[in-house]
Amino acid sequence: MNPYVLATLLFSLGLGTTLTFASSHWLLAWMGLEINTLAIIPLMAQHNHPRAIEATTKYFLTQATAAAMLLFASLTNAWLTGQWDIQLMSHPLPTTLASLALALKIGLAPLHTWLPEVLQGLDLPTGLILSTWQKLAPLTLLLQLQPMNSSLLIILGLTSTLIGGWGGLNQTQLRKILAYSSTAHLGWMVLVLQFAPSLTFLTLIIYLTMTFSTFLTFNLNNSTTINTLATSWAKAPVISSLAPLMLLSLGGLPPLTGFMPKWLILQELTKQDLAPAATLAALSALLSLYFYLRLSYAMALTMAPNNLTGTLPWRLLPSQHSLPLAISMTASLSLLPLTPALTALFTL
Amino acid sequence: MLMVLTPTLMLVPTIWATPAKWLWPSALLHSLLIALASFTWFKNTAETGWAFLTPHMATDPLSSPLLVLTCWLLPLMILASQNHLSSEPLNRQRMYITLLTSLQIFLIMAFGATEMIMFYVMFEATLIPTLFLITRWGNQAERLNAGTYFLFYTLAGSLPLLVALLILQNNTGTLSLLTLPFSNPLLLLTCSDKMWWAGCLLAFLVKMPLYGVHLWLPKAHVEAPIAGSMILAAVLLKLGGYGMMRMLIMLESLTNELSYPFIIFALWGVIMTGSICLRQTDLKSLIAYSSVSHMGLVVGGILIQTPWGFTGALILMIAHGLTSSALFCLANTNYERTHTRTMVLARGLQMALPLMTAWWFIAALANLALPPLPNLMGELMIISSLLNWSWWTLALTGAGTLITAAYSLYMFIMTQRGPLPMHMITLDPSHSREHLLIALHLLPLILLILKPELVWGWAA
Amino acid sequence: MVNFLSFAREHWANILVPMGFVIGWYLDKQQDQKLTAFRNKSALYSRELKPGEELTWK
Amino acid sequence: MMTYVSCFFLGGFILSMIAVACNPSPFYGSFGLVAVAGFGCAVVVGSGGTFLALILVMIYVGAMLVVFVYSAALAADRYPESWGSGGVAGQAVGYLLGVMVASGFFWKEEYGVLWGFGGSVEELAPQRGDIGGVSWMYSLGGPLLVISAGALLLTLFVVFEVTRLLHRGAFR
Repeated sequence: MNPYVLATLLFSLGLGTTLTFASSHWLLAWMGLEINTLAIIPLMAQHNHPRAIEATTKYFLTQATAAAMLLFASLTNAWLTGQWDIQLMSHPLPTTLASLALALKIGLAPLHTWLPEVLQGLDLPTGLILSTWQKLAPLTLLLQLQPMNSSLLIILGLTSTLIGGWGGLNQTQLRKILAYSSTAHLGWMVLVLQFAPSLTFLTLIIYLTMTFSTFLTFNLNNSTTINTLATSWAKAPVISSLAPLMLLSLGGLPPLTGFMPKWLILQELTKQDLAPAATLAALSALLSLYFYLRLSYAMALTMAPNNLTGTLPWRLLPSQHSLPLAISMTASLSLLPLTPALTALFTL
Repeated sequence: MLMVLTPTLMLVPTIWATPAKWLWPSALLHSLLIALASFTWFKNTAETGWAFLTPHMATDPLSSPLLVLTCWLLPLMILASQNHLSSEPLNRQRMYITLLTSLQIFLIMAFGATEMIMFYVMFEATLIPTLFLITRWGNQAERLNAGTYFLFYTLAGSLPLLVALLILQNNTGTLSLLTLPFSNPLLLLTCSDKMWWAGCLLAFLVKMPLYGVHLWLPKAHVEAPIAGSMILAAVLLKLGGYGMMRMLIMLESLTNELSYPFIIFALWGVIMTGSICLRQTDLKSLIAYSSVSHMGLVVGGILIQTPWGFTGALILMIAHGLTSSALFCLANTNYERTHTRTMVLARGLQMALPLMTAWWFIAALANLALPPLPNLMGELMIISSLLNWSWWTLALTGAGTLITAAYSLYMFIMTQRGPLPMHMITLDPSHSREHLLIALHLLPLILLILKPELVWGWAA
Repeated sequence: MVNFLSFAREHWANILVPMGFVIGWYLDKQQDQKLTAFRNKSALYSRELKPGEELTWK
Repeated sequence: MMTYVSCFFLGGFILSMIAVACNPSPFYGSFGLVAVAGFGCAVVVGSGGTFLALILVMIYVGAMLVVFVYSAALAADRYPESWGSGGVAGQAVGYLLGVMVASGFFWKEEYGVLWGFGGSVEELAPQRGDIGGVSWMYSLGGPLLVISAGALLLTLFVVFEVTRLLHRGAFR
């Protein structure tokens, strides 16, 4: 791809999201989302692989549907209440519609089916953008929809955590697993959205950090299936010995960073007298943990019999910069003791 | 508290900075020094029971024996793993000792925590090094299965515990162990309170393990390397008993009725797992099931909530920790020579390793609770307090004791007595390292006869 | 002298654990003092001080 | 009278939408789109937005239809399926049922507001809603206009970039 075009696209990608961040008007927010969607499409299709084209098409269709639904919801809202302001959505019908549209945009559980398919068609860096940066704009809109139907969000959140765990169980493709893990994490975020939006924000940041390091690790090893993970010890021994910890952190095992959002969310839910929902969500984390555990088995805890060529990559220098990975890996392993500082930092 | 914790933390850089030649000796030496330093915890003169206070950690008569046991186990694990790891590359050896050390760090913080959430976090944190020990350094392919069982049994129990703890915090406003006993008693009447009760105890019952949720334990024990088996039997199971004793203070009004099924399960488990031991062919599995059986007794002693029950449970936990760890070490010395865990294949070892037989004999006697040993004291206190609770328990506990004696002797006779089979007459002689290892297990046990109030817990 | 240097280079790591012990002991002691400083103000544990006594612990 | 006319337009709007949605061949689909656009503009006129309707018709006829016809001609089937053929008719019936169920669901008093039209419209008033909106956007929403123009430019880029390597790769 031409670097100028690439720069333009990346710039617009950022511009769309910031436009959505900055707007208080539904039309502008919608426009930001659309710019965002448009800008990533050539990036997704850049390799001209049939799978990538298919993924791009699917992504475009779902995002267009979601955006149209969002526009419809905001129009209905404007008609019913005469308001275009995002934070003044008072009628239940447009609010529900808008939250469902945003759920489709970020891939929450009953509306998540596009996400694994799309992510599977992309290369890992684009997948990283898709599962981190592209979630930001819709989630900020979701955060601003204050007075919402509480049972809708809880149902969305619980189904997301359950299906995110269940769907990943029998996958062998890393990108699909990561897609399901994204659904599960988003479910946790949505579960607590109406009670403590700052916790949603904190969860989002931590999820971004952990996903970032996971994608970078897989990218470093050039692996997209569980099988190829088995030779990662020869490519990057230290990283692959840290990777199980990182995966378990993604699964939310204490004392790693991933436990912090789960802990705080469970605390908030019990404060709201939602102990059954909290227990269900906590137990559904076990489902996710199972496939993370399987990944870490393949990556570091077993040693596949290797021939001589398997150990060759050991002698090659990796082409990727290791500093971002090092920082995000450290953050995704050891932030739990900093919980008070982080909760104070991310109070909205 | 930090007096032991900081040197344990510093042990990690020591392990990585020591020259290869000195790795094992210096790790052993320093961990032994740490264990010696930890003995100061026994001197507890505080009026409230809590001593060695720091903002987040403290010891009391209940936790100090378990803490010292934890510190004592690290040098023993290092001593036991030396031969097993000698064929591994150097970095992996260092990694292995680091894992063991991190386990000790987490365990000290778990037993020392004065806050339930911190206890919970550290309770869970011990899972990760143990999981890596089992699945990375185990020998057979089944170790992955065992690791999965281990992780998921424990987590399925302990995630409800987290929710239950958070509910408790919302009700009382604090989870500090120092103040919880003085908070207002909770009014527990509804059905959801009963669920809460179960949630509070389930994690610990799984960890103990209670009969019925014990299936992870034999798998984990059989597949783990020697250090994993040792720490699992000696300390990790005791996390469950310790947590139960801490939680039961808050559960007062409900425990009286709700604990019946669990006590019955526990005592029934004593008989059942003992009977399983009687027809066991796998040496490590036999020792693992014997752990389940002893822990059943401990669960019974804790759940009836008498001072004698608690004291007996703590004594039995400590004594069983040392005994079963010694038995696993002995089994490992056999395994390293014969490369089999099957008892029929490795029998008659008295002819080949006569001094080892002496150690086997003492360990087996300790396992069946021979009179002066603390094992007996613990069992006796539990059995008599159970008897006081209900006469009928005598049928179960008495039969359990009998079966324990039977399978301990079965294990001893099977492995040691009889003719030496022809396929293993060329065994290595036993090393003085191994003798030291077993002696360091059994000496504390014997010395505890003289001063059992160290492990009496609150009764002291 | 050279002997000593090589000895130090090989075995310097052994100083870490004793150093940790000393640091931990010192921190413990400081913590004790911090905690006992208020002890005589507690309703539960305060008592009459003997003349010349500063802390009511130890 | 006006109510009957606008009801006819609304019904035609929904029916022609179904005609598009039941997935006939592209020829017929684009015909359905034309019908949708026509009926939609008629609805807008009925509710008083003559200027908006005019703009819509111009855009549809002038730009979109050309593209539709062009792409429909590119993707011409050998055996086109009209609304009479099996699968398409089945889908149409399904959508019709869906419409009926949905309208039954919304056929309640409190949604009555949604069905009617917003008040009487003075034909030659100086301050009309749709024209006023346009001028308002030009005067106040200047930045908005710039962003829209930027988004259109971006769309152009994206279309170029996506279709650039048409002759190789996976687009064939």
